[in-house]
Amino acid sequence: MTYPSTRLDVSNLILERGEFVLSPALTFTAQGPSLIQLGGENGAGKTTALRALAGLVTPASGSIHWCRQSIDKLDNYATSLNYIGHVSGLSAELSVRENLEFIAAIGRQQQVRSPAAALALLEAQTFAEQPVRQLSAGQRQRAALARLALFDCPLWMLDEPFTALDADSRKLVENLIDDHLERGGIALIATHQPWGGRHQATQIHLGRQST
Amino acid sequence: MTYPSTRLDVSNLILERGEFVLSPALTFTAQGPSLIQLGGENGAGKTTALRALAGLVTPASGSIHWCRQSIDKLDNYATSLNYIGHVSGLSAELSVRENLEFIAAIGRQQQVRSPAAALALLEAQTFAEQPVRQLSAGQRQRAALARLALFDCPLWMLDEPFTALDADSRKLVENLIDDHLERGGIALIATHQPWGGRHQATQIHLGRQST
Amino acid sequence: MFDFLNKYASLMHFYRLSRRLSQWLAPLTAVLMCAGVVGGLWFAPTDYQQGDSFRIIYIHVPSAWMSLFVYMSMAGAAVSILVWRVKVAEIALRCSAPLGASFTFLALVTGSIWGKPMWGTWWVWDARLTSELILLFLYLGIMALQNAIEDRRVAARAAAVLTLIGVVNIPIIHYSVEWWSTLHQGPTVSKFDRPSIHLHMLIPLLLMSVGFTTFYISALMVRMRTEILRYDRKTNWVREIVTTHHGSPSSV
Amino acid sequence: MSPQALVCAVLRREFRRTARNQSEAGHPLIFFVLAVMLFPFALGPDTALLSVVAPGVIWVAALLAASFSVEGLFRSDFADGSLELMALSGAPLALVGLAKALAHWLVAGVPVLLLTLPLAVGLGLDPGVLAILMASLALGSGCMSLLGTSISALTVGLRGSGMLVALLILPLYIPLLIFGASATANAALGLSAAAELYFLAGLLVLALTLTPWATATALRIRLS
Amino acid sequence: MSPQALVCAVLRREFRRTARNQSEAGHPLIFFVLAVMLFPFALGPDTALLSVVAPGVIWVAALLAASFSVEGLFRSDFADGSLELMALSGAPLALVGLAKALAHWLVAGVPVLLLTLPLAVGLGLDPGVLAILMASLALGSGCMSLLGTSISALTVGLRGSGMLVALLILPLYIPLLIFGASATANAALGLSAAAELYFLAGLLVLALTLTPWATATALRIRLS
Ligand code: HEM
Ligand SMILES: Nc1ncnc2c1ncn2[C@@H]1O[C@H](COP(=O)(O)OP(=O)(O)OP(=O)(O)O)[C@@H](O)[C@H]1O
Ligand SMILES: Nc1ncnc2c1ncn2[C@@H]1O[C@H](COP(=O)(O)OP(=O)(O)OP(=O)(O)O)[C@@H](O)[C@H]1O
Ligand SMILES: [Mg+2]
Ligand SMILES: [Mg+2]
Repeated sequence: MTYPSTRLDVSNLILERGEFVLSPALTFTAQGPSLIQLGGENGAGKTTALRALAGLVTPASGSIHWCRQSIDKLDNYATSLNYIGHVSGLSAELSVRENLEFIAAIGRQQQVRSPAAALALLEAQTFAEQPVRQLSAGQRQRAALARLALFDCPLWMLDEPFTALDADSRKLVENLIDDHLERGGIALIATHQPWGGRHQATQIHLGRQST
Repeated sequence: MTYPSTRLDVSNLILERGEFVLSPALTFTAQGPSLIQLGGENGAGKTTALRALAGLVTPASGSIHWCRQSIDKLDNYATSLNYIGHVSGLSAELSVRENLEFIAAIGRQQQVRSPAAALALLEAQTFAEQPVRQLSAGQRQRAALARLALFDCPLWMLDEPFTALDADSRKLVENLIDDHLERGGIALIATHQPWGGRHQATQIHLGRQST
Repeated sequence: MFDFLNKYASLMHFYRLSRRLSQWLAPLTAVLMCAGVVGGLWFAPTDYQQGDSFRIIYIHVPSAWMSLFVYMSMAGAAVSILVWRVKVAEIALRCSAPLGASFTFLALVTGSIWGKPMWGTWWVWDARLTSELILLFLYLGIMALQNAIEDRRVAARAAAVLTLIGVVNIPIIHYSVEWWSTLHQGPTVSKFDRPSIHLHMLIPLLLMSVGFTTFYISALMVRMRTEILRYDRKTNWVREIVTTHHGSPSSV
Repeated sequence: MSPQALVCAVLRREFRRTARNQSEAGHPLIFFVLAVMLFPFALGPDTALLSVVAPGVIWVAALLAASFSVEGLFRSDFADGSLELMALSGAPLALVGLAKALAHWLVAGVPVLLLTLPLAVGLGLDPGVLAILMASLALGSGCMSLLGTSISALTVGLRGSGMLVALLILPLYIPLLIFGASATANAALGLSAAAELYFLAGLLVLALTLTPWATATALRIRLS
Repeated sequence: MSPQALVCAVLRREFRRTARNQSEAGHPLIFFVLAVMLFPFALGPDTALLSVVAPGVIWVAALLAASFSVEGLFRSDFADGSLELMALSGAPLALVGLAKALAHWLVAGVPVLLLTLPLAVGLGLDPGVLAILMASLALGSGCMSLLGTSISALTVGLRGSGMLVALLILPLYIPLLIFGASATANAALGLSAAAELYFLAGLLVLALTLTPWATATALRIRLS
């Protein structure tokens, strides 16, 4: 399936966290298919920006529109969005499979694959029955990324998705993102590593300024 | 200063964690200057191996010798070693500077720089007064790595040192490692990212096997 | 010196030794206990105050003594674990805790059964009674700590530290009746110079006590043998045993 | 997905986590038992005194145990990002909150009730008083779980949330304590405790209808 | 580096962390105050009864507060890797343990002592009994901090360490409680409490000499 018309408009977004102010204000428009790579030095505000775009942080000012509607007013924004941040969203006591089953059970997003199939896609079957607490850093990251294969969301936001991944898994994730773009999706990724997928990435560089 | 004669001998090291067994057994010798990059897919056992070499995990069998003495019998192994793992060793409530001052105060290793100078070397002055809890992922990693500049230890062990670092900081850390090698030191790094420093890195590939 | 000690305390040697030991101890236990029960139930005279209800003493007192004795032997094992890292002691500590807890539980239960006719209630918050209850919690704590740590050798050392910290409680339990004048019986038997108990009552009691001790040791040996096999499961001698006897370690 | 299915999914997850990490779930129970059992040591073996204070001691221990077992209700969900995920999943948070409270009651409230029996007998409580104590605790513990879930949601992820929960929750629990204690006091005097029990039942119904919304709002505030 | 300097470095760090995160440090204190204050609600306004149970209630509340404030003593150090770092730094861990226990006593023990004064007066305690209560609590809380540090070290990083700490620590604290309670009971009867206080002092000396080694061993075990 493909996504008919997807569009994210961000204008004059200003974010504050304590002393830190994201500046200059963030303005861009993304129309699917499009891949946006957020760059900028450490502490530039990439994580903060992604969280704001996901609706998890309230911006100081500016607006975010999804399909021409402000995300504050949209009820179903959450179901269009797959956000994967620094923390994995996996409960340490449960096995990878149990975690994914819970995510599938509560998610309002459209599910396209069974948890087992999603794990297989990430080549995570070998450790699917291990409790998350026992996983290595890379295994944990792969378990978190399996969410991308589980749901069908037009908008992806990934914060440092390649952390701790070995070369093969990295390729795997790049392919996932490429496929997503081919379906007409939008992907925002914040990473310091060069993008190696088939599609072209638009670079957005965040400057840093402390006041 | 340079390190006169440094030598790490690892022979037939076998590690176990629950069902996981590191195999084949790990055997190598490193004589300063030398840089060893531990490779292997996710879950191959790199982190486990580094922790065992640092003396934090008791191996199931095999021996680790530092300067021809078993590390179990060495009292001062800890003072020759700078191990930086996944967790930062920084207390979230304290500022970066306070953390480094505490580390300098309790460390038995030979201190070569003041905490402030060590932070300056990592270009971490801008956030030195912020509590660690507020730092971005890369800033936190840099604060942890400042320990490398603080002490004078012939043996370095770094687990994914480049995680979340921007290109400049990455170069900085590579230079630190190069300088360390020039002084005759030994560095073991576990990372999936290609090594970009001046010196040649010896690759050790860990295989994975679950019993 | 320690190498020598460790060789003698090697698991394989101990495994063989323990089998011989329990071959002797198991029948001895049976004999002692039978003699004690017969002596206690038939030959001991009826108590002039308590009637026949006192006969529960033959279970109560030995198990109460064992609850303290097992703890003290665990403390001994704990020292050898922390100082010399003796593997056999690690196993002995791990296997003793449930036995000690059972003795304690038995002492509590028989005590309160005895308390009903004696004091008119199952339970009073008397110093000795409550401190015996604390001992039960100590045992449970040691077991819980051992279960919480996955690596058995690490678990054994942690349990050893805890056991030693808890040793302070033993004298408190033992002397509690003297320090606080309480409901519970003062020392009647252990005043060996002039025991305030009839000889026909005393002898079965002593028989039972020795029988409980040998029971503890032989039960410990059985438990330890299974645990030894688990410890050394990757060594050749265990593999040999397991393959020649087709599984079930308890049958060896 | 139907509301029942959602509640079931949350309950199943909570039960699994409890089963995996029994010792964490056991903490409030052990705390409850030990807190009650410390009193005989502290007050001495005076049986009459013990049986007079027993219902009060049990109520206070149950309150304290509830107040600090609710504290962790959302902690790991918040830390590992699951809470963010639930909010982003679009599932109705009020239902999630209700399911969480139910899970808390089943995992922490009911066992406290069961443990009360032997403890109360050990402290020499009269059977008639014991029945009223159990009834008042059963109603009260439901309220405690529901109220506690809201407070826990309000403070999740805040530094020192433990203190905040204790500080915010105990004043809310005090009415429960007053009615519970006066029910058992009436019973001890041979009077009827029906009025107090009706009142506690009323509070429970109120909490059932209102707290899920409070929890949902609190979670939304904490996540933004 | 000299032992004093090491102890000072650890103390300074602990104080700073406490100052930054006051609400976490305040939790056991709030708990202590609330636990004591719940009793008048639970037992009703019978002043005579209250003043009889007051020393026991205060001792129990202090024990419970200590038992769960020590629990977190090493938690964040373990989680953020600081503990590993201290072990790798080559600093003597026994000294670190002693400094941690001292910090705990200063941050959690002393404030409990100070809070005891108004609470005891509020519960109608007699001044003579109050003095003995304070003395016994002062000695007892030192033991609690020292023992608690060892147990906390032994369980740090284990799943469900909260329950383990409670389960392991309370049996060790009960002797303190028994002596403390019997000291105040003697004082209430107008008898001398010297024997019990000497005993508590002896336990404190014992704990001072032995527990730092236990803590160091425990930390080494947990890190391996
Ligand atoms: C739940 C209730 C009871 C508990 C927990 C309990 C506990 C103990 C313990 C721990 C000991 C061993 C003390 C030592 O050797 O230091 C003991 C010994 C003894 N108990 Fe009990 N007891 C209970 C009830 C009773 C009752 C009701 C009686 C009879 C009136 C009784 C009579 C004795 C006697 C005669 C001894 C031997 C004392 C000696 O010579 O050392 N116990 N009990
Ligand atoms: N609570 C806070 N109070 C004050 N400043 C904060 C707070 N949280 C974050 N910051 C600051 O906000 C800035 C942006 O942080 P953010 O995590 O968004 O950076 P980032 O671009 O993701 O960096 P990295 O590449 O290291 O991941 C940092 O400088 C950080 O120090
Ligand atoms: N407590 C445990 N019980 C069982 N298995 C474990 C435990 N801890 C780790 N493992 C397993 O040990 C293996 C090695 O983990 P380790 O963290 O050393 O891998 P790694 O090479 O560092 O991987 P990565 O590249 O992802 O960082 C993994 O397969 C992991 O699942
Ligand atoms: Mg970031
Ligand atoms: Mg790793």
